[in-house]
Amino acid sequence: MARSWLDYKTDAWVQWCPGCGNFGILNALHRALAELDIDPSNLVVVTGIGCSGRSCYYIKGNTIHVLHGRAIPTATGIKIANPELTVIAEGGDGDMLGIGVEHFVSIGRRNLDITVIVHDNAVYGLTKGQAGPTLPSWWQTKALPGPNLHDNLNPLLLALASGYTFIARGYAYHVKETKELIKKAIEHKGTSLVQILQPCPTYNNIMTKDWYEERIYYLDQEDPNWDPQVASIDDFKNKMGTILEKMLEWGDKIPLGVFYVNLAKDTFEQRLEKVIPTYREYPPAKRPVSANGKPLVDPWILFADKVVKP
Amino acid sequence: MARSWLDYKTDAWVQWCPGCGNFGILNALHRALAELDIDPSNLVVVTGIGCSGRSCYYIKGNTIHVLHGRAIPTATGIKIANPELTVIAEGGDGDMLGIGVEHFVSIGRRNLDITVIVHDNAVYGLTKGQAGPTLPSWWQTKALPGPNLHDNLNPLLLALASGYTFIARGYAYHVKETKELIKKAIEHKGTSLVQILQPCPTYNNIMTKDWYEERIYYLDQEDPNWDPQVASIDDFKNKMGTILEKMLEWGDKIPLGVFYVNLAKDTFEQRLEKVIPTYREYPPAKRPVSANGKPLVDPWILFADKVVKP
Amino acid sequence: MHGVSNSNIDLKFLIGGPQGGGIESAGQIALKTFVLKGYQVIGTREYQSNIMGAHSYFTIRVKPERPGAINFPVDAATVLDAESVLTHFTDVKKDGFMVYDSSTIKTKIKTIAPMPKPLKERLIKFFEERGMEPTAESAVKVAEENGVKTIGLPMRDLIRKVASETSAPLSRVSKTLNTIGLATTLYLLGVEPNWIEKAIATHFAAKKKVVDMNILAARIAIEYVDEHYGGPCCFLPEGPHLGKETMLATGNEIVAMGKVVGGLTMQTYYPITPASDEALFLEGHRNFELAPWAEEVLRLKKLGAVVLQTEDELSAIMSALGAAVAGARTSTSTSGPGFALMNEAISLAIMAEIPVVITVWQRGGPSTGLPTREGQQDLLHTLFSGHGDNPKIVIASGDHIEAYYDAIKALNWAEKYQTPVIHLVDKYLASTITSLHREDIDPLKATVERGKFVENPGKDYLRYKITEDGISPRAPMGKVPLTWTGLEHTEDGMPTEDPIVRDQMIAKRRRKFETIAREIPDSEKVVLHGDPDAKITLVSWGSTKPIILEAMKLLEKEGIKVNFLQLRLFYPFPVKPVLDVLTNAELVIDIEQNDLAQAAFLIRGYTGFTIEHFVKKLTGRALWDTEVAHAVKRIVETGEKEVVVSGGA
Amino acid sequence: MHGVSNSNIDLKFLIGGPQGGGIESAGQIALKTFVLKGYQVIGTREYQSNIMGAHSYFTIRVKPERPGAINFPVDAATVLDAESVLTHFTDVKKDGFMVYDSSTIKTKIKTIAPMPKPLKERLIKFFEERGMEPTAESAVKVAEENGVKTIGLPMRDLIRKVASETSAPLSRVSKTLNTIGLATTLYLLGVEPNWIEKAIATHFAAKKKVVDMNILAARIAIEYVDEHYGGPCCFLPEGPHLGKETMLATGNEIVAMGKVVGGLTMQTYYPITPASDEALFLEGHRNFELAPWAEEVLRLKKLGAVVLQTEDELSAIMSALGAAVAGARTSTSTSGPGFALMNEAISLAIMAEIPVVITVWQRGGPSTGLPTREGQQDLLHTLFSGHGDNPKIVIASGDHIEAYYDAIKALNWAEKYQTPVIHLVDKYLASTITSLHREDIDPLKATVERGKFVENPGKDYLRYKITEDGISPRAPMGKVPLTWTGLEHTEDGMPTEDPIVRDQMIAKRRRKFETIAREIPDSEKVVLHGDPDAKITLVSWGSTKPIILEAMKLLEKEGIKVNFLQLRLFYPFPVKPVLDVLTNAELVIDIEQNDLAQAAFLIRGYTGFTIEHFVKKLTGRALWDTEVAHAVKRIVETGEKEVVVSGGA
Ligand SMILES: Cc1ncc(C[n+]2csc(CCOP(=O)(O)OP(=O)(O)O)c2C)c(N)n1
Ligand SMILES: Cc1ncc(C[n+]2csc(CCOP(=O)(O)OP(=O)(O)O)c2C)c(N)n1
Ligand code: SF4
Ligand code: SF4
Ligand SMILES: [Mg+2]
Ligand SMILES: [Mg+2]
Repeated sequence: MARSWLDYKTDAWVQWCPGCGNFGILNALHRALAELDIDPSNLVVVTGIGCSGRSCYYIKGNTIHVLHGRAIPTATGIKIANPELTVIAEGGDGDMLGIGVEHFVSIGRRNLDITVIVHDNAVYGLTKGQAGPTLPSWWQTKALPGPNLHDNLNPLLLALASGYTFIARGYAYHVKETKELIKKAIEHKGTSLVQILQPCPTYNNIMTKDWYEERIYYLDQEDPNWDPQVASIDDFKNKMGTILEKMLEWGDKIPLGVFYVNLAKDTFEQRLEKVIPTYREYPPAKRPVSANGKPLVDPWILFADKVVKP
Repeated sequence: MARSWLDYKTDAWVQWCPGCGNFGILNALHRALAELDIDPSNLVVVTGIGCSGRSCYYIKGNTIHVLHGRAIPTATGIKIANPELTVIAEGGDGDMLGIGVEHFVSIGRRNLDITVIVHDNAVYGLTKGQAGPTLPSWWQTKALPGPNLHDNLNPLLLALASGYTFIARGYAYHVKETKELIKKAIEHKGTSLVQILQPCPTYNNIMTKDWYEERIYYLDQEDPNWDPQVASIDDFKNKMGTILEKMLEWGDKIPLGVFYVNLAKDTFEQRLEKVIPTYREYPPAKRPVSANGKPLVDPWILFADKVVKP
Repeated sequence: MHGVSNSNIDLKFLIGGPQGGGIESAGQIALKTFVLKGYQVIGTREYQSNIMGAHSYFTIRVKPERPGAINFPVDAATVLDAESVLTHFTDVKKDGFMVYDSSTIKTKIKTIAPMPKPLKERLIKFFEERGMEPTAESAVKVAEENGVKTIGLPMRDLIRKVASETSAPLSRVSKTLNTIGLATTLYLLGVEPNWIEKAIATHFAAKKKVVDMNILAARIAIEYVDEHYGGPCCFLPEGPHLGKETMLATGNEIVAMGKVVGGLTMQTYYPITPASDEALFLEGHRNFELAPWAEEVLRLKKLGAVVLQTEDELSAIMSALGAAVAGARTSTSTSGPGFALMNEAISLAIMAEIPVVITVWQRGGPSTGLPTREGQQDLLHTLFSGHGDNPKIVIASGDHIEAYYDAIKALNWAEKYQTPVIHLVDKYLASTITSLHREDIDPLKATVERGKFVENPGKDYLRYKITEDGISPRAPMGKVPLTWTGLEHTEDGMPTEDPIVRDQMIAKRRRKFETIAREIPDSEKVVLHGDPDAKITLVSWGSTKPIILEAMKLLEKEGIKVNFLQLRLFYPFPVKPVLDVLTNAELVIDIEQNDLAQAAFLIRGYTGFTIEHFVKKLTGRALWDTEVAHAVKRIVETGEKEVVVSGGA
Repeated sequence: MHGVSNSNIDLKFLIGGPQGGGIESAGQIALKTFVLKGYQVIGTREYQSNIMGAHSYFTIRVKPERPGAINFPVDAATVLDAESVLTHFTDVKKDGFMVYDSSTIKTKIKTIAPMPKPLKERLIKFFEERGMEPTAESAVKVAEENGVKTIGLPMRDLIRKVASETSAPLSRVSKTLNTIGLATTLYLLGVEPNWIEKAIATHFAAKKKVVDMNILAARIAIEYVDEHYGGPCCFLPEGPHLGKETMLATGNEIVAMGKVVGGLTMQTYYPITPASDEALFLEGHRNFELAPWAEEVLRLKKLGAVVLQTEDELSAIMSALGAAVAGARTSTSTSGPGFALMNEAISLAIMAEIPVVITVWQRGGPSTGLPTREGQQDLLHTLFSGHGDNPKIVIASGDHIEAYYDAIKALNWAEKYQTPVIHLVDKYLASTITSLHREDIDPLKATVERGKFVENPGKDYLRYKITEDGISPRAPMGKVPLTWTGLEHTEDGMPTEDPIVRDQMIAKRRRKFETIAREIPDSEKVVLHGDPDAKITLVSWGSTKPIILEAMKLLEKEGIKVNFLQLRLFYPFPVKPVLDVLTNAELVIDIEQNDLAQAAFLIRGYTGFTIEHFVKKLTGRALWDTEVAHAVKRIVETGEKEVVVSGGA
């Protein structure tokens, strides 16, 4: 009865380079969807432009390939229009944290229940290897004519500052672990981020498989009592220090896992329901718009505030 | 010899509403400039669109009033083109943290030596009072047809996550203190933020003068040993916890002052100098472009890599 | 003052004052007064990009039937501060009157901080040349010399009197300043006090204290006028619509109404003048009760629409597109600068065939330009928006009623044709209030269509199925796996660069626009007003329509017979209907509020027909019927190529 | 194979293979080979939006003088994987030859994952209809049936041989696969091995090991061909330019060179295909030594330019504008989607009068469309970009040399006229390599102008001074206080809404464009190629220029005499020069790579002249001279309105 990960595969040729970390991410996502048994008809995947953005063609579901940087606002419209859909927004580091950082930040103010997956290879893959927003300064990957002059963004801290209520980091070649992170992110009610460290063997000749694998470790393996959940003011006081420290750790050691979960905030859907009582049952995508082709309202009643009665 | 703040005033009518916090900010800025004795000919103020954006007409200097949200990238171009100029980018909370948050974040990756001043009234003043990105959720200011559904951003934390190396918060009606913050921000070498809490008596009937004045306090008054400077890894370990705690404090108490200073990072100008040896002396705005109307280079020499020699 | 028959009534007046000084509220009370009295009205507001303190004014016209335009000079002006006196002292006609505050009359021009410098300089020169002091008092004198009756109200005293008769503090009572001025003016225009009072009561409705205070202020004002100026010569007769329920709505509001009636389920927006009032009005009415006929069919009492404020316009359009692919009936609303940011998304919507309505409230550009002023400069920009070969539907509304039905139609077209529909409106329409009767916006005259929207697609559903009419069935998300994309694609939405499929898909999208061109009736593409056989044809589009219709009446009186080709649909362009009319004319005059004569360019581009004569207004102020009539007359008489008009302070 | 005289030489061949498989490198070696041999060349690359694995190919043409176009069928094809064989087996002419890998020839079509589905389906059907197996081998057979000589190389063995003769691992040696194929082809085309080796040595330059390995591979290949296929019939004579220093540059590179020569001091960009290679090339050459003549004048040895990668295109254009107001000579570079995002800033640049060059590398739209394919669809979008009345200079380059000089000219115009200049180029130009001689891009032929740039403004400087020619002196920031703004303004840059000043400023900006229209000579606006008295006029713009010039020769041979009106400047539009030519023609045919016939629309819009016949190519593949010639011939013969061509895999 339950679905297999193969039920989420399409028959399109997956056009990534051999050894690309995207394969692992795709596989993890397929498996996460299967284990959560999400009906492909109810699944939405929105992707931006980039190598990673091609993912939408490899996932069976309601998919849409939009503009560079605009997966999140598109996903926002979809989720608000039909809150019953499971909505994932996916893109590269350039897509989400470069041109799309406007929306990456702003979605945090909504806590809309969507999952943001960042394929982080620290380069602009599809445009042939320019520096991505997560590439540290002075590093010069293969295709750059000179060293990168920009500092790297910390997506986890940025997500925290923006209001995300679930923040995790995975590693592309660890399919099993990444799958678990994605599952948790999807199950989380609210805006969730999964940053996935993704080797790009073609252009990122610094942050390679080896480079990552010498550095990464899992928070909950290092500390079996690791509990990222912040549910109370006390939790906040007690845990934020460590959580921030872990978020800021980047160098010889790179932590993976769930960094932060906050269940105290209403989702945007819940907020909408408070101001629009009929929202849950009749959200914008599932609402009648006419009665047999005739309008639903009489403006002379609805807009009585504009009518001057003699 | 030193200039007076009046030397930075223009004779334009200042068109803000009576009691608007912007008057205080303008005054603080005028005074900061005077005390730093910055030559108006060398001063650049770039503003976005909004009530606050009008500031550029009230400051004597090289000023430019650009597009909504785009003060920072304009300032970026100006500063890179001529690093000798003192460059300030100014705008409202909507301008800088709503439509402009893309650039607000991205400038942090450069640590370019400009000062970002956010007039934070938590509403969209000039468009008649819609919710700004710093207005807390469920609050309903005067002009809103319903409660605000979006959470408020924390500009300080966002700046930290983005890589700013100087982060401060002031209060509009405290001209003297705010002046000091602006002075420090301008003097700081690197990207600096001064968020200024700015009552908008016309549209923000919640975060009023009284509201703020019941809550605000200065970090260095509460703790005379307050030292926001993070210069070493030890500083980082010892101070970040408190700094973050203070950045996150927002409610019954609202801290003001300098939260964070990091002197360890190169400015973008310094980075450019490393890859373009002639940059300091001949930056883009001050460089010859021709020799008596003739080009400076011979493509057959400069682009020898493209020439096939027999 | 005017005859007893109501059929000749044509009253024009203005109320000027600082932004934030209750000008708009006074204007609305005035409109309500005349509506209650049985007249039709329009009122429009000129204001600067400023929240408080800069001069703004509200101009009103009252006629038995709906007036189409304002013009100057006016019959009466209520100008209670020195800047208003100085801005409008030449705007009142001979024998008209001007109500001013006698206590501020000594104000010197140079001390009026908010007054624009160029105006100051012109005024100082004006008075200097006449050997007069540069003060408001001189302006009053000049008005008097021009035959204007000036009514000085000692505002300080009158306010104090209101205060003494209520227990309210002076600061609150001061807010009745405009009521005092307005009541005086209305009274002198021949309106009986009881109507004024009724309008005040209607306007402030629930706020009893405010109502009482304002009524008291009105009474004190009227008393004063009676005593010092003898009151009006005679009273205004009742208008023909006495007792009729009347809607008073701005263009912003009427479009919002159209959208709700048209079945909009989600609107996104980022604030911008002059667009955001539309979205805010929508948001204020997001929950609604179904009309009886609908409740009966659907067995539902209440529904709601989502209005989403986004972080910017990129997000506004993208979240609208997202909602649309999910199955919502969606629109967004903006002005030029915001639309400029939507260009890339427009291109996506065309390639991916996503329905969305984009209401573009034009204002004066380029750039931030004159952000709160009229402009019709975004025709070419919107029509050619988005990179790539990018056809999209573009329609322009001429007045409130058209705007209302167009809002509904745009939603229908967007869904039927799965394409962005750009609905062009402008600042003049946005901030002009007009009176409407039930038959003008009858909900049952509207139909709501969704085209090939398939709620239950089969397993073999193909998002981009190649069809004869170029339209593929559209399924919402949440039914079967499907793919939308901005890349060139095969029928199932998978990307392809295959040259043969590329050509097929281009042809499919081209056929869609042929279908659109065929299905939309000519009558919705262009309208020819007036005598088809007139030798002179005026061409225009957008909110100039009622203004030109009024101008035609003026021209007719001068013996100049013209007809008027109103362009409604700009794409697909109605080549034949336009050519039929233009080639029939001996003289064609294009009337636009932009410098490039954008519509004339399009006409030539699409039909080859060259228009040689132009009337333009570029100042951002409302166009007057009289200006149009004069300019047309001048062209007819002199053969001039271009007449630029620029009336209005 | 071909005669001994070099004047008839016209070689065409292609190299196909997976992306990332060294196709481009092989193409460049081939170009270098022929250039060394004294010929002129072009080479162009077709590739998919993919980094590795999808099929791409490089087409080359070699002639004594610079070839203007590629076309098919080719004389030879190097197709070493099964997908390439199957994609190109009908692309080789009778008596030509096809070099393939005999070890992979059994591959079944359906197992070739990267092959586009629609192509797979067509091929399977093709072979089925012929009763053949759907394999690469069948394709080879069909080629043979068509008279193509097929050369099967046992690649596995040859590679192993290379490996055994070096100590390199097989994985590295495998990279010589293309060299093997290429050397074989070049050799069979009559190139002596020493030239091939010299080209390899030149290409890999410093990398000695790579050079050696590739030369060895070439030798082994040639040995094999000699042994099994008997080598070429005769050797290619030396070309007329033997020994001449020759530049081989893409369009991306040539524009970057033009910018550096033209005095660019700052370029901003956000990566996008096919634009970013321009910026990356610039960045690679950001530090430079001054030419002797300049060093002498300025007494400076070195300078640099800043190339800034921004967070998005909004920032790219805004930081370019920032740099410009600071006084830098500035440009940015993008493609359609990126340009779409710049619309609002364009409007600002026009209102605030900020100089900037925007190089727009067009590609196939709408939306992401065909992101790595040719398109000329952004003419209307760029011309009408930005809200408001928004005139700006728009120029399109026809070839590498024009692109180089236009890049310089655009910088001059931007600064002289303080306006955005849009420089239209496209993907075909971007990725086409051509050979250039010193006289083609002589730095001393270029002048660098800045117009009214005042380095030392006085205290009474007015940024927006009203002048007769509409151009106000421009001072950099850092000299005197001054104000730039996107709001309507007085001369000193202060915002105003004054109606009279508004009209004055509109008139000032309008005069500026009158000045531009007057100052730019007609010769830089349009070019009429061919006999002015020809009865048939072809109209086109952009990179079709050299293609059409080649097509004209083909047509001439068929007895059809045409001339060709190349549009260069689209705004201000050269009404008279265009009308003069078009009204003189009996038949006008518009040739464009977009569906809306955008230039034809503009011609009609600006001149009223209606073009009735169209040749279009929309597949995103390079346009061929032969296609153009056929299409024109067909229109001439049949009177057809529109011919859509679509050659190229
Ligand atoms: C508006 C716009 N600008 C630029 C591009 C070109 N572009 C395509 S993919 C890409 C970057 C891809 O980098 P990233 O998002 O990190 O994804 P990756 O390819 O690394 O997975 C860019 C800049 C575009 N498609 N649209
Ligand atoms: C692209 C664009 N979108 C919208 C606007 C309209 N607009 C003008 S000011 C403003 C918001 C102002 O709010 P804020 O930045 O907080 O400044 P404040 O007025 O509160 O100082 C907006 C949305 C615009 N000018 N340009
Ligand atoms: S370029 Fe990098 S990210 Fe893109 S497919 Fe290849 S390996 Fe993956
Ligand atoms: S609206 Fe608010 S922010 Fe704007 S000027 Fe008035 S008080 Fe100040
Ligand atoms: Mg990336
Ligand atoms: Mg604000």
